[in-house]
Amino acid sequence: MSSKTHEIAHDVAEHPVHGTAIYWWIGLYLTLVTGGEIACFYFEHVIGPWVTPLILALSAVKFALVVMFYMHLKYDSRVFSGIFIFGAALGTLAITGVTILYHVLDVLR
Amino acid sequence: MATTTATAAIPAPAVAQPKTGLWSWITTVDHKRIGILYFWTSLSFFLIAGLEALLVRTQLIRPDNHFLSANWYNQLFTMHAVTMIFLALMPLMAAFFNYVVPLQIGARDVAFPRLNALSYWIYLFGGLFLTIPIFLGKMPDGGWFNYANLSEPAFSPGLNIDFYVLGLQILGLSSIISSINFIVTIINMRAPGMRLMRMAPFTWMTLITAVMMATAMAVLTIALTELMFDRFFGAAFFDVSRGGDPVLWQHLFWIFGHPEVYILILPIFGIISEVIPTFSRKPLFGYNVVIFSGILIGWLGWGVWSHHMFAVGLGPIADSFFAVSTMLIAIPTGIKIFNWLATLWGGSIRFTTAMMFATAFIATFTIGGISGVMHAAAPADLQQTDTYFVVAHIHYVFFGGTVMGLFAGIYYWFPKMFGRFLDERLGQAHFWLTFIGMNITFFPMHFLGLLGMPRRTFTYADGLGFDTMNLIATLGSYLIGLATLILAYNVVRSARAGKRAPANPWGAAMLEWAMPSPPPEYNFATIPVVRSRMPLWEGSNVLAEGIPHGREMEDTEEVTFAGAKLGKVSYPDDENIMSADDLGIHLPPPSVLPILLALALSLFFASFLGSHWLSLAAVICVALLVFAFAFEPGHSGH
Amino acid sequence: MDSAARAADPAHLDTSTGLDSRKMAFWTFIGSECLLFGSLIATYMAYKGASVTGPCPHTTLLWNGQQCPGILDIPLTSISTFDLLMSSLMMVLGLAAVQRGNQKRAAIWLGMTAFLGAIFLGFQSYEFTTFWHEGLTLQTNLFGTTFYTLTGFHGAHVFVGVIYMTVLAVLAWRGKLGPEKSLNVEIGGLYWHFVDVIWVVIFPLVYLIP
Amino acid sequence: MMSRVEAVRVRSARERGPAATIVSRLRSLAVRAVPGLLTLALAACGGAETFPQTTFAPKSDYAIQIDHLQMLTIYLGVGVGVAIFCILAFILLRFRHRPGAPEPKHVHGNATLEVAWTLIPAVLLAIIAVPTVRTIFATQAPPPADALEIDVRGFQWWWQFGYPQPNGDTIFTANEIHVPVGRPVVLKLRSADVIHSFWIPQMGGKRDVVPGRTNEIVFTPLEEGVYLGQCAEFCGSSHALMKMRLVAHKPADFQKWLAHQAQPAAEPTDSAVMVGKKLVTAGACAGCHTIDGTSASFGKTAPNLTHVASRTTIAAGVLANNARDLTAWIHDPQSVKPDARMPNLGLKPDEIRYIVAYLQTLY
Ligand code: HEA
Ligand code: HEA
Ligand code: HEC
Ligand code: CUA
Ligand SMILES: [Cu+2]
Repeated sequence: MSSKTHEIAHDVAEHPVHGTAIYWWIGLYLTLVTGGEIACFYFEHVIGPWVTPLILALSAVKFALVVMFYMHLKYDSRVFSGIFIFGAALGTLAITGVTILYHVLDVLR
Repeated sequence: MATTTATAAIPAPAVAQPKTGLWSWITTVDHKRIGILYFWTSLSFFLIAGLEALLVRTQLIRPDNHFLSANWYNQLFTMHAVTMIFLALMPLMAAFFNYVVPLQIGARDVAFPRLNALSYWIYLFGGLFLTIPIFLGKMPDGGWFNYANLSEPAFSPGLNIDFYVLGLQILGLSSIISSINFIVTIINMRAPGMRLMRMAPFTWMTLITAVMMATAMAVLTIALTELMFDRFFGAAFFDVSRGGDPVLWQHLFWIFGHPEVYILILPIFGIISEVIPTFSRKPLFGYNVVIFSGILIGWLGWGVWSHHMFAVGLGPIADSFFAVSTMLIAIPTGIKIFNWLATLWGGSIRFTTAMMFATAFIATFTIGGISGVMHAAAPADLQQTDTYFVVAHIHYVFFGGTVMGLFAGIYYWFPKMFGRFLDERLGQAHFWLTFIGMNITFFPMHFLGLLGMPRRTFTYADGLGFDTMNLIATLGSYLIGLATLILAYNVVRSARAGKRAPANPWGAAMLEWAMPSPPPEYNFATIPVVRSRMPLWEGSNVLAEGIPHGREMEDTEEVTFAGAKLGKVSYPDDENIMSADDLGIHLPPPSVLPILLALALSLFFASFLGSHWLSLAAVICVALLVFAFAFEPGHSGH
Repeated sequence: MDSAARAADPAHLDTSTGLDSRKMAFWTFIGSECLLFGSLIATYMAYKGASVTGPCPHTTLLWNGQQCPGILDIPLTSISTFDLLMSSLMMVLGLAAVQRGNQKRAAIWLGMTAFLGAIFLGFQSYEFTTFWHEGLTLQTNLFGTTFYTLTGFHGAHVFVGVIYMTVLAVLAWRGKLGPEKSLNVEIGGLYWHFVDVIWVVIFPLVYLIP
Repeated sequence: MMSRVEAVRVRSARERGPAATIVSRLRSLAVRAVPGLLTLALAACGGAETFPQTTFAPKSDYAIQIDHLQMLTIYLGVGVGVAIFCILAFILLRFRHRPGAPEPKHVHGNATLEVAWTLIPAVLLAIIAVPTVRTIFATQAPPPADALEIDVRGFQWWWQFGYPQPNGDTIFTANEIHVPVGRPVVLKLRSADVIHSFWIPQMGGKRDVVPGRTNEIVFTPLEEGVYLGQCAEFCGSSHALMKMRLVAHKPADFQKWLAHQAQPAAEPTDSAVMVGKKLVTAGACAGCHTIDGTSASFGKTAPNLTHVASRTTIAAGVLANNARDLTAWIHDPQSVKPDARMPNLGLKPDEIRYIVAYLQTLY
């Protein structure tokens, strides 16, 4: 098979190069961040109006950790990242669009 | 070096493929045969949808007419639109995706042949499911966008809307599966050297369309699911008494619906970008720009949905945002129009029927686009929305755009698909009747709208000044009907008895014309190496040497263009064509699972009209068939 | 995957990107699913606080000034969230084991994944039945409608995943998931992690944000 | 003023044979075919006499603002369209294949041209976009304090108009909205069932009437007259038959009209009419209809009949307000208006005669 056929091929390793330890670490981070989210919820009165963005930021971190490490996007082809980010971006667009229309510009409801 | 032996030669499976007969069509996984199935099925639905339109027009031929009752009228205009969009035009495009795209990228088949068959069968069953209510007199009657809360059980208790909801769920499934298949095919199955920026424009537009389809259809699925839950399980999504907001349906529907209308035009942009260069003997002007403007349209199409909702009262900020974002889309679209004009400029234009449709498309689509921009001026749209001005816009973009473009595609690719030309004399008659008929039908609708005729009205009173223009429109629609009958006759006759077509009858540039018409089941005997964006026009020796057709040399004649050898004429019934087995090419074996799985999936949705036990049985069938699918010998994928 | 197996498989035949077609198809499917859940979440967000009667997710005031008791059980759901995250960990470990050819171990990890998934479903059924008894049904109010639909859709995905993982675990146990088949597990993993990631979005939006 | 109203009065289709109408219309079509579209275009700009629902004869400040914008888009659109057609026609004639002609040069593109045809449309669009945004904000501005507020409620398939009074009462009428000239009017749009859309073209753009929301239209009628409109959002079987009309009065006339509408229903003097009154107020009618000043005072789901005889049409502009049409309506509402929400009560012809006699006194 000539390498010419691999036009946008990245030399992708079939297996991640590292061992499984990193997965355990990620698992730990996920647990900690989840703990952080829940703490935010319970200390809402302390944190004030910043809870919502804070919780959203924490969950974005979790999202990124799972997608990058458990779903291997960090190591895998950029084509996959592109496809996923496209879908995720449109999904986010739909959510934010509707949320803005209903909760920011809700002139008549 | 012109060829590679990239294909690993695998011994053919022991079971020989059945080549003819009903069973071979039912179990086929060949993209070309599936394309042909799509072709005939969607044309049939086109006739049905057109007939529904003619009934609608007949009712409107004069004021206070009693040809149709309100109930029938409302069902017919709804089914006209639903059938046209989901059962006729989208699948007709799928016919070309299926037939042409793998050939254009130099592939042996799509990435997942069985999923491809599955998509077709789901489409067919979904279409048949939506045909049942015609005989019950219970067709969907809420308009094609089926606004809540009129569609709630409280206001539409009958089966009509159930058929809409379930039917579109089935069809959406088909679209999602096939779009995923085409995305992967185009990204992953290209011949060596077929870089992204060497792909034929039609392939490019198919890719963008497929991406929009895979995403937009998911939104429709959810909108329908919510309505389904309201209708079947008493959920409160759109129930005003429990705080539900019917406007949410509008948002969800149009988040899908606007990308949907671009799904219906982008492949046409691809077709036009093939036909115009071919018949003006010039490469597409500004290839890169045409491709990127297509991508831009695909993106911007996601941020304009509320232009269908200017009258809802979303407030001035939202209205302004959506008005301006909508207007922006005119820029990339205009770029395409201008690049086509520049392609024609200085060309040597040959008026085949395909070319006539393509050039007429430029004119009629521009009219539709401009009325679109008029809509985008939100305050002006408050006068225009929900009037015949919108109906005029719809039909100038859908008929003057999509249908004219598809007609161009039919005349262009028919020789490739069936090995025979469509009759050009009938073609010319078809063209002129269609072109004149559509303008007579739809142009007066602009005036009707601005003079105050609302759409979706089963009748109108005398004295409002609508009579003459409606009469004209109706007479025009009969002309289109006549034209369509000519087309129907032409395709049916020519498929069997048309003039034989050589490999590259039009002297076109793209890879699909490098094979005999129709191509053998394995497409390319050896996968070609692509060196150019226009493989048959540039470096023509690549073709002469590089793409053997699986036949003896002496049976071919050369096609020349501008003194250069382009390809070889070949004849479909040629005894010397070698089969895939002879060539040692492995093709996936036929499979009966796609049709069974499609049946089970359709049954699942249909079972909502029956009992929960039926649903359960359907789910179990689906699960078992999915297992069988995953483990079927000779196939991969899931 | 060894080259013989690769060659026998038309979907793998020298793809133009060198990437596996099935994996690409699966990522595309996930892209599509993003919009599926995106629309459901958008609906939930649009209707947040729009119920005309209780019960409500969090204790709030209704439009008519009445106190509406909060119904969500944060500690319970925190545990099930943790459970689902850990199932993702089991999943990657399972994949790693398959890739190393350690099928028995892979079977255990995959079985654990399915098991933790089942636990999550258990929590969810418990939650649903409790809410049911407290008077929240699909029909009660907008919160009930959107909550059950969104979390139910997610739960259905988990259910499919549990079956998927069980099948993989059984295959591995029977020694039918050698390293050459690791792609099957990888795709199963993508599915599982995606379902997990959706929960990562749902959990704060539905449960934590007031 | 009334002549147009008469012209629009619904003529029953049975009066003329279908074939005859079509032939005569074909003949008139042939006569008009010569000037063709030009005539149509002129007619389009032409008066509300021929086209009572035209958008080209704006008669309120709101409609005029829209008209300016709409005309701008029309001029610009026609200009762009004609330009494209001319270029296309030129190309198709000039560059058609001629036998023996050399093969065309292979040109692949031109960056300057690409930039040009990106910028020119962008400029043209900006010319539309700026007034668009300006008009959006101007036409959706909050109503002035002295605006006359009218409650509009859409029902399947008729309109209810309510005039809130300083004393807290509301005066109801149906399908005919009366306004004074020169004073801003704010319509509060609500729906009783599904989505409708309020549209009187000469008074301005339409606005959806969405259940669960209250929408607004603000406009100042500028000229006396009767203006026709109809529901513009598909709302079920009889969407086509959900019409209305707006009557713009001199302010003094409007006050007179309003004062009259505030009166309770006229008391019958005639004995036949008395029978009719009893049938209506003691019968099923009262379950839905209200007639102020009688015992029928609780119906909320049907047009208020207190002054039904003062209206030009009944059943949302579908029938004339005369004995024959009233009889036809009460006899069988669904045959007039498919799925009409008023039941066919199976009344005897005599009873209907009495009822109609009574209704005709409710001036
Ligand atoms: C193939 C389908 C298709 C396409 C391509 C389009 C293209 C466009 N549409 Fe259309 N649209 C529909 C199908 C389509 N539409 C349908 C079906 C509906 C009605 C749905 C329903 O209610 O049932 C609808 C409704 C619709 C509305 C809502 C109307 C209403 O209900 O009130 C609006 C409003 O903005 C709109 C705008 C546009 C615009 C701006 C474009 C633009 O993309 C057009 C761009 C093209 C051009 C402008 C022409 C070429 C450009 C040039 C030559 C450059 C120079 C031009 C200028 C500077 C103006 N469309
Ligand atoms: C998608 C593309 C598409 C196409 C191609 C068409 C084609 C046509 N449409 Fe359609 N139309 C829509 C999409 C389309 N339409 C949509 C989306 C709506 C909005 C619906 C809504 O409001 O919800 C609409 C609405 C619509 C209306 C408005 C209805 C209303 O608002 O009340 C009208 C009225 O004239 C109309 C007419 C026509 C006509 C005359 C044709 C003609 O081009 C048809 C040509 C005729 C034929 C192709 C028939 C040929 C067949 C025979 C002569 C008989 C042979 C028969 C058999 C053997 C079975 N259409
Ligand atoms: C179930 C409710 C109901 C009952 C009972 C009912 N009506 Fe009606 N009526 C309606 C509705 C709803 C309309 C509006 C119909 C429309 O225009 O679509 C209407 C319209 C009318 C109109 C036309 C009003 C206008 O201004 O357009 C008249 C007159 C009328 N009804 C008379 C009667 C009489 C007389 C009776 C009793 C014999 C009666 N109705 C019983 C519901 C009812
Ligand atoms: Cu009310 Cu249409
Ligand atoms: Cu749109």
